[in-house]
Amino acid sequence: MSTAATAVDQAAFFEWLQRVGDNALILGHRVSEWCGHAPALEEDIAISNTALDLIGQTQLWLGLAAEVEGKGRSADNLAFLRDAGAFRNVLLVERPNGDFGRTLMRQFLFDAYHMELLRALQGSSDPRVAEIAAKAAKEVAYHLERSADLIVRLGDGTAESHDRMQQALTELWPYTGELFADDATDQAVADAGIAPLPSSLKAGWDKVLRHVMAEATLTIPEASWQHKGGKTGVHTEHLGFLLAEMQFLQRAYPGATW
Amino acid sequence: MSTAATAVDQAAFFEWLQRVGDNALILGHRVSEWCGHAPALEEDIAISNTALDLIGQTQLWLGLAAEVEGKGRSADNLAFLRDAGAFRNVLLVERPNGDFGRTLMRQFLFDAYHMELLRALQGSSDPRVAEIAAKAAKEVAYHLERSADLIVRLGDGTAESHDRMQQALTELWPYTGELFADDATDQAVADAGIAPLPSSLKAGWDKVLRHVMAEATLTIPEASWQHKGGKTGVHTEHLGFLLAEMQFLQRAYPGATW
Amino acid sequence: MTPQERAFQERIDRNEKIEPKEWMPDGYRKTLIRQMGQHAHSEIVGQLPEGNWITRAPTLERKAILLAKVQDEAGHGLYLYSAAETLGVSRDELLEKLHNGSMKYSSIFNYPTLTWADIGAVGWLVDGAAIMNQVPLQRTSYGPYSRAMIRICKEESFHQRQGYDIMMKMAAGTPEQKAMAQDALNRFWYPSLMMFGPSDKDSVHSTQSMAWRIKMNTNDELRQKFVDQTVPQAKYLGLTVPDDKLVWNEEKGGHDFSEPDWNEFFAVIAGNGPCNAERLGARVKAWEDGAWFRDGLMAHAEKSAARQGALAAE
Amino acid sequence: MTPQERAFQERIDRNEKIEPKEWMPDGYRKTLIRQMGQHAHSEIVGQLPEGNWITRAPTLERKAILLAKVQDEAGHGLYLYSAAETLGVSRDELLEKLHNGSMKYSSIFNYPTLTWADIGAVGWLVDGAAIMNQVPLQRTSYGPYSRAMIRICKEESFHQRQGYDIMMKMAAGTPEQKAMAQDALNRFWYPSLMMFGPSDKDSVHSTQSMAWRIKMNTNDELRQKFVDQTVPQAKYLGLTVPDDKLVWNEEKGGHDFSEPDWNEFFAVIAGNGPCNAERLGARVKAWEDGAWFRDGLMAHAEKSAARQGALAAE
Repeated sequence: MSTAATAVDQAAFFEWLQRVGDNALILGHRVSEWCGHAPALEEDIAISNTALDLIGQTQLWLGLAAEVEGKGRSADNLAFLRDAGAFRNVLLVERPNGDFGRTLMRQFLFDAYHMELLRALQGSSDPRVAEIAAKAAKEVAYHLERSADLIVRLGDGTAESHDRMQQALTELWPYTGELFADDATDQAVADAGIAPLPSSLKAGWDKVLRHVMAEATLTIPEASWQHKGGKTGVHTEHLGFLLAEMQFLQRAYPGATW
Repeated sequence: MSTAATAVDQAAFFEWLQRVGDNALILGHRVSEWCGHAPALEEDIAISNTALDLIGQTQLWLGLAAEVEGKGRSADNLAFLRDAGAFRNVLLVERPNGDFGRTLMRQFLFDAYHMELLRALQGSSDPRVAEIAAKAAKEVAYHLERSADLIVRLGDGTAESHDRMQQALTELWPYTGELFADDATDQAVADAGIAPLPSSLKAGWDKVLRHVMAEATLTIPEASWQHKGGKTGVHTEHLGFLLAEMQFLQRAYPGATW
Repeated sequence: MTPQERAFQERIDRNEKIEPKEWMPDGYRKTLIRQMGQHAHSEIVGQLPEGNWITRAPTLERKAILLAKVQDEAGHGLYLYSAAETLGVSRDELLEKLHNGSMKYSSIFNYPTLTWADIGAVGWLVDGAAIMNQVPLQRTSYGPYSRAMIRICKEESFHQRQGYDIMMKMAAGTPEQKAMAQDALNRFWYPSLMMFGPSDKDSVHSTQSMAWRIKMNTNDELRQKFVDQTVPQAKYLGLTVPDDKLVWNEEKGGHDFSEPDWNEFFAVIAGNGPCNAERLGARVKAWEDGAWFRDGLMAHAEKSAARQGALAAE
Repeated sequence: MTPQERAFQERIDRNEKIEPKEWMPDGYRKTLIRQMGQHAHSEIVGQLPEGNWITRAPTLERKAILLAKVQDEAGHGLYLYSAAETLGVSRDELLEKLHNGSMKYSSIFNYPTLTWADIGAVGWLVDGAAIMNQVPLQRTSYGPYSRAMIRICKEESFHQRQGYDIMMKMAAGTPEQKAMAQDALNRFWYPSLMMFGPSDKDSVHSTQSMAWRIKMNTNDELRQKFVDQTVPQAKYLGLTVPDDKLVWNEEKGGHDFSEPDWNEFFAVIAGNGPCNAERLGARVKAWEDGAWFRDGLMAHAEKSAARQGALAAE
């Protein structure tokens, strides 16, 4: 392998690690907004736990991203000092929370994808990736179990809870396609055996989705048009506001230690 | 007048100018959040106009504040690079918008105070203050006319609009006391003939208030306990979020020209 | 054509203005209502992408300029709804149609504003394209529409200069600012070209509208004019128009350029754009949240009128 | 005292634990329900001031630590509501009383968290004062309460160390950070002293509660202990306790210090604190917004049970 080829791979690898890390960071942030405001104490604890796991995973993924980049940045630098256009998360995870049902639906749609991804990543050619994935997979298995269970119970609950969950699914549906869209970066890391192609995770996700939605008596939308852009830094208008809040202290007090 | 005494006066004057300027800035910002979302097109235009006037007044007051401070800072530096604890606005103006009625009630309570203040400031011993006040007074006379008119129409409208306006008045009431509380800074600028003591504006405000609320069929609360802190930099938890959003670009791209 | 229709067309051909109470063909009235209504809706939906940055404007002056601009757009909406009302349709009826999706607004507003440079690009490109459409409409045949366009055009050209001014500051700023400016141009270039609509070859309505002087130029003419005006402005900024095929064609005295992706255009019109759901959702929410307010004012007006009546009867 | 009451008191005096199904005086039960309920409410209302900074925590690690801490508080609420339920009052009944204002929570949570240093101060001072109150309660007479306190104390001391760690970083940081740390101490010092309540001399309930071992120390004892523990910690941070009268009294082996403003204390309890309306409002909103969610889960559970029943009946 020539040096130039390696350099390209490292750039793609860095790009890909930001995608994985930013998904965890932004979803963790969104979920953390509920802390203290959930509809029941048990839910408050559970959702904070999800946020906590995701922030922990962020530290690992963005830590590795910074290491791969090799420019002396840290996970915190990446989290707190990049502007929106440099973020690589999918649009799904930056959607505003909405009601608790919307939050759970977003969580389920992501968890089911996340589980497929982490399962595959445990066989990564990069042992650092495999190791993080193994740790994260244990956590995410629990996230998925919990979000799937709640989707079923709320979908097959009252008429109101059913309608809210159906509306959540319908509204979030056009943000799921981006999870499974391949591009050159995905191809590069797939070729290197680091990660699966996103498209290869779709069948497994579909299966979980169909099973859960059937039990939840919810209808999977047929709309085929899908949003995209997050993976290449073209986000929704929501991300800028999220970052303004999240990054305030690091921006206002540059160089301080906390 | 000794040099030391002048120095003290300038510090108090700077402090006082920030109070006046920050009230305009923060209320202008809050009101600007409505732009594009008001309940009728005419209201959208009118409320944007209020925001615009207040931001214009901010430029003048904070510009003079920066000049008086004499440390080479600009109005923009003061607006975009101070953290919450350095802001000197009263708590009333940083209250979240709530519904449009709440926003109008906050506006009326402030406008009525603002008008009294600006009327007095036109006789300031400092000609720069008198000049800004003369310009601002024309704008604020219109703000007050408009907010008072809407308070009356909504108070004496439907049962729902009446209840919403009454609730707005009840909830905002404990934030009005701070407008008329004197402290050493107020005393210093009053002694220098720069500005009236806040307490001296209360009678005029009361009169306008009683007249408008009577016409609006709204009941002025009897609760006597009042919040305070904004004038000395002890704010509510809301201001930090407002500033994180407002200051993002200046914080994220220090030194850039826009 | 009936004699009445012929007389109407002849008035138009003589550049006479048609006024509200005068006879006009149903099609003329309907086409105008649709066009003016969509234009009015575009003004108020158009407040949203720029309004998105009002609370984050980087200086007090920029904040004031942006506020004034978005406020102007609301004002343009007001002129246009009023002008449309002269044709016998109320503002509330038009808004109802916006809210239920049966009337459209300009698709450009379904694109997000992601950086401060986008505020510059919207002013420069989007207002630039809008003006290109609107300037000829100052001479349109329907009097109230023509007069509204005259007022609007005055303000819009001011807006465009402000947008370009932001772009100048960004393009001459730090490397990050310049990158934002380029990125904004990249994202807004083709959507701006789409603002003129598909080639008129594909449109049946255009011929009739042009005969009625409701439409003054073909879409392609205006698009060409826009490209020819904008390319040197981009060059002056030191920015690159995102089109490999862009080249000066000496022979035709204009630029050759790539067509925008018309599939995307039709998709966005059909509801599948980045911000369709949010833009319409924001308008509907503002309207629904404001119902109690409008009802309150109405109730007060009725009470006042009743009191006046009682007084007069005494 | 009846013989039954005397026997009960003797058990307590022998340090026996009282368990849920055992006989207890009505007053004992009522006092415990009030105290444990208030304590539980304080945990969940106490999530709010710290939760206020979760989305603005300055590093990923600080964010994780703060999340874990606020989550622990929800957990403490859960332990305490469960412990209270053993006395025959449901969590929903207790929450209803919180929401309608007939039960209180610790007034300290009516103060705002205005800077990141406040998160440090809350951990250091507020959790510090809480622990001072709670450690003796591990030995309280009611079994479930005692066991809940043992679990809680373990976690709380960890929280206090984390709070102090934030203060250390801030106090040793930039001048702005140090100023924030000092400002946080200034604002939280007296409210923390108030957490022990007014002097027991003024309280009629205290004597009985102490006899029942529901209250283990006087308020003044605990306050003194807190001051004596905290003053050297402040010194170590290089921060100044905002009390001119604070001085070591060799004779009593403790600090002399100024009383907090008890008028403020009673005002805040009566609803007139900086954040009372918002704290309670946030809890009520969370509860009301979540009604459909709880109803949905309930309906599902009933359906499932019905299906199980139908299956069993086949």
